[in-house]
Amino acid sequence: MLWDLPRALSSFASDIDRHMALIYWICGIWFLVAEAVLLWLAVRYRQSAHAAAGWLPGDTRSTNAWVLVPAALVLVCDMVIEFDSAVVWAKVKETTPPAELTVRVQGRQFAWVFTYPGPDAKFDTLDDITAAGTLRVPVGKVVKFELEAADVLHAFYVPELRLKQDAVPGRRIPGWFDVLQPAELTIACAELCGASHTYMKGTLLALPPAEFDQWLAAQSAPPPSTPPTATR
Amino acid sequence: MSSSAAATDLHAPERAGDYTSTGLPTGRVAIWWFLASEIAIFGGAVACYLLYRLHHPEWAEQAAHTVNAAGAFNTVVLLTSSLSAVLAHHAAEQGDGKTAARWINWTVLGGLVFLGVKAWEYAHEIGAGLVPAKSLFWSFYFLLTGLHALHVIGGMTALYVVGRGAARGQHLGRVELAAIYWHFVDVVWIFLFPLLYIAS
Amino acid sequence: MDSPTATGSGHGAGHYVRIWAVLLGALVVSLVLGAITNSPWAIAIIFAVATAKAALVLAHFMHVKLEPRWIRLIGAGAVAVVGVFFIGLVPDIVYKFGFVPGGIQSAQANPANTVAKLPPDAGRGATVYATFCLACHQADGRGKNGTLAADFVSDASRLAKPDSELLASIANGRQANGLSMPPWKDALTAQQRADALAYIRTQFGRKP
Amino acid sequence: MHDHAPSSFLRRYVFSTDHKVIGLQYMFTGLAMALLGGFLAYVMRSQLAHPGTPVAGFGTVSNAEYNAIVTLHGTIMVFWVAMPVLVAGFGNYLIPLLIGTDDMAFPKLNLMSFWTFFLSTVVLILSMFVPGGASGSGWTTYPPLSAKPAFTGVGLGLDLWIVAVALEFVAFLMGGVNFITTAINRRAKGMGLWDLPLFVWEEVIASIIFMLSVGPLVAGALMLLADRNLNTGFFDAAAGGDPLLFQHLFWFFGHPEVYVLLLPALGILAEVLTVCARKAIFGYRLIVWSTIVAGLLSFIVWAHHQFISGIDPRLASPFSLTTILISVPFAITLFCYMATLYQGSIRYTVAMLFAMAMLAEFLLGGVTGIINGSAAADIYVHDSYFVVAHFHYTLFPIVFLAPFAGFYHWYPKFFGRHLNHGLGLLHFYGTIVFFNLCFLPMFALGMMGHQRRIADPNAFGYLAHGQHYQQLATWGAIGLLVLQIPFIVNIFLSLRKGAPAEANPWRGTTLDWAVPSPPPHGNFEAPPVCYRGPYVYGVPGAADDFVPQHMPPGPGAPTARVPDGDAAQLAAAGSPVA
Repeated sequence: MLWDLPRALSSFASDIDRHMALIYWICGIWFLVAEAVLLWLAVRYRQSAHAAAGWLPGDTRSTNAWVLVPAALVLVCDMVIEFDSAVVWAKVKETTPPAELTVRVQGRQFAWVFTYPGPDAKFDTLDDITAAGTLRVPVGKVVKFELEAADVLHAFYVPELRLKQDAVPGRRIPGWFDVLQPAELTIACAELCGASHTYMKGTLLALPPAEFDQWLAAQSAPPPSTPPTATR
Repeated sequence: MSSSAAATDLHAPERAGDYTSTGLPTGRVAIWWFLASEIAIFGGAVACYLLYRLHHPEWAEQAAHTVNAAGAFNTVVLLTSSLSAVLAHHAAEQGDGKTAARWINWTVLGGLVFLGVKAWEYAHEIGAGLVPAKSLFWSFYFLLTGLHALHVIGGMTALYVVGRGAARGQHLGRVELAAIYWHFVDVVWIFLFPLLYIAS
Repeated sequence: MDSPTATGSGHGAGHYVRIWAVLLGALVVSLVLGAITNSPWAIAIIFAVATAKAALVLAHFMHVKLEPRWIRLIGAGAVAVVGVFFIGLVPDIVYKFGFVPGGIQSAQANPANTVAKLPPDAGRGATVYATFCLACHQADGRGKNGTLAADFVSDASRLAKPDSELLASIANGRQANGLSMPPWKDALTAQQRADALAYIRTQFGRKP
Repeated sequence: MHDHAPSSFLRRYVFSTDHKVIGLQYMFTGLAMALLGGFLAYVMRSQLAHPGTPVAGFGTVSNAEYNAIVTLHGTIMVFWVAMPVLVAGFGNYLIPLLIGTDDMAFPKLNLMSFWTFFLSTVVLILSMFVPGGASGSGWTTYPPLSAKPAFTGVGLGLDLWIVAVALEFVAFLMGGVNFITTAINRRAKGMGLWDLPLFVWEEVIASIIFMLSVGPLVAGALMLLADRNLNTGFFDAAAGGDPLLFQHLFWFFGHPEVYVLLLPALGILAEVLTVCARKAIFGYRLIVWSTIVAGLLSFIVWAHHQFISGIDPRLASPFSLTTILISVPFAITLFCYMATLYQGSIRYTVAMLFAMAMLAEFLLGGVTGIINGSAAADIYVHDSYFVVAHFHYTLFPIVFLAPFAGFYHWYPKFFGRHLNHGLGLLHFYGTIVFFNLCFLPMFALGMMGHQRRIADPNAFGYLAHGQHYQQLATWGAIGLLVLQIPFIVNIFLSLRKGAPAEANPWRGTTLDWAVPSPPPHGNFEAPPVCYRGPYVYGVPGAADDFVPQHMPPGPGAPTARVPDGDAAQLAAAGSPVA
């Protein structure tokens, strides 16, 4: 189970993994205890070992306690899990740390298109740089993204970063991630978006900051003859 | 899905197994549950309309194109037919099937007038190009009033069937059930009228 | 065992006519109010009047007052469920987190990209094809032999069409025999579309 | 007695208003659709194990066909197998028997509800054979994908799918009214609300939850049909609509719906566990109240399906809280069921084996629900195979293990014949082994990051090392399907060759065992009178180890009404409980 998890490459990935481990152990123990009790009851009170059954309808304060006490314990464990979940959720989804780079990610039927604000750091201006299919980001830096969908629902999903967020037409959903070491990761779509949903892939290239700045500069200084066009 | 299939009758239980554990005739218990599911359907549609309306204040000027006079007249028609429905139920409750049937016919006539005015309104609006696809307000307008009109037709068939039975003095208990359903259809219109017509 | 019927409340016919008159009066009030003012206060009052009318019909015409309490609970329960639904959706449908009022500008919509300035180039077309077209038409151009997208290789008629027709179906999308090609005019510049077609022509042959 | 029994074959078996015939019609329609749903699962799993290779019995699976198979498998299993078998099949057959009446409150409405359901089945199957293929937008059919034919390439197929589901809702609204009014108003004399068998409580609460939660989605279905055909913009962001509205509408119904399926399964369990363990249910009122509380809570948990689908992030924590809270009432119910086995004398009939297995498997399903319910963990597991594994570990025990337990338990009552015990054991052990083989690997796939509903896992490098899990799961699925054959053979073989069964083969106390097997048209000779609670087993001082509900009180037949005093003192006193 937990050992199947892919590498944790973003700063919040370890938080999510730790939270899942907390649930895994709490629920795992409850599961084993309950199964053991069930098995013991099934074997201990089978007909050949215990001919006459007893009259124990419960519904009295003392007998109800057998059930209400474990239920109270379940409630306590629920609260522990819920508190930890709220903390991690707030960190990942409700707050965005200061980011040097903002990228606009647009999902459309069966491809990802990324737009950098370009030198003027503002979107929807003529100097925007559009990269399709491959998103280049500087390693170790917080990247803020604005997620859009052009036609149907898509989901921006990178397993190693524990990053997943649906893109909804009509909305620009903010979010953030960071990549802790240079890597080439696959961007997948995690929301059914049509016949070729399974082939809707992109690539996330985490480059050392210097290399990234060099690439970005190369994009925004257009060679004299060709207008700014999409390049890989 | 009218309640005309209600098995029990106020006066002569038909079958031996026909008693009620709660003292209420089963038909009336059923009609309230049926209305609960209808409240969920109409409530869901009206809730969606209200949610969108709160997000789109500019719908007010589109709502201005609804014919308030026709809506108001229809409200009067439905209120009056509610009166005739309760009078029918009043008569049936005293065992007078004939009068009940007559009041029911008035109620059904009220329904027909309502549908007539509605048809004229739809023709007028579609003529002026205000079709469901024109804008989201009109999509909701046709969804809500269309769904309500279907229920008016359903209510009228139930009333007609029950009315014929009442004329022969049978199943007088069902008059009350059909009347309750008709009042529900009227109450839905009482809310639809301000929502779609006045609020502009 | 015959229960006191809910209507055995001794109401005379006159009682119902009086209720009916009150209902008409309430209607007139809300009509007048609606006509003279548009302020939110007026709207609130109109809905209060509508609720009062509904309550009157419920109490006097439907005789809900005479029903046992648990019957009233059924209707109230349904209204409560709709209320929970409404309140639960207000944050998302009324305040819409991340809503873009002007609508989403597609990535390539700025005006500089509507005319292909350069001659189509299969080299640039290869990257466009790999990013946008490969997901359906696949690397071998067979579109998983026609089940996912047009099969350029084995279906000769596809590429036999003139460039203008192919460019038009790339731009505006096309639906045929259960397959649907999305429109690309908002997502790809005219230059990219021309390059992609050049790549397809060279890769899968059939110059017209 | 009941009016004249119908004579002609048509009136007796096809258009019968007898609740028993209608119950069996629902069950066998559900069984047939389960075979169709199982075949679709086999095709899906074969495509996943070896993507692209032709599937025996189907041929090469194209992507659009794969999406259609995913959609239909989900839709059929939830709406055309779980609902008919659990809610309508067992409900129609058993409620009138358990409360001691001759038929449902509205037999003609009951007949209309089945034939509306049958029409919806025909429309659904028709939607698979129209040009453009069947719906390919998932059983949740989220717009905008489902709102424009161009997005999925499916035109009429999706419209027919929506009409079929809407018709099915209408059928179960009619059925729901029948169940609730019958349980409220036609109980045997002397049967108070606290004497109702738990199965009736669970079915009635399930019907109430269904009736109140389906309304908004019926409106949603109309809006979606309008979006598709009248190009209105209810869910089209460009026209001012909002795609999230449909998700809310769907899941506001969707989550209560899974409790509408769970409650009848818990009801079947309550009847089977008590009879086979020869013990009164532990904490009858505790179970009833926790079911009611869970029913209320089920209306405020729905957005846990949408934590990362674009809703306001501040909504996630409240819904995560209510979602985790709802595990408490069901924990109480499961603990009560386990406490019922304490001090029991368990007879391991095949029905009891399936009931115990349902408890054991459902525990894992419930426990993994916590990971999905916690917003933070859901960021990673949402729309992954972990979710698929979770809901199969909850839905398979609900939709198959519990009804199998019910079917083996009441088959003697339905047909007057016993099912073959040997074939039953083969079916039981085979189903349990292959069920776990099929779905346990999916937890690992989910943790690995395998996303749902993709036709070709080979397209993703990071999934390559998990492909053996997919193949393992496929062998599990094939084994699971093959091991249903003994069950089907057993059903039809035992109709003729099964050992004849008397009225009360398992020596149960509830009223359904007080009528001959199979029960005649009017069920009871004379309306029965109920003198005690439903589960009177092992009462000290009783003549036998069980006292049927309808047996008049006497020296060997205490009423065993437990006043609020402590049961231990009463038992210790040894005196028959007056």
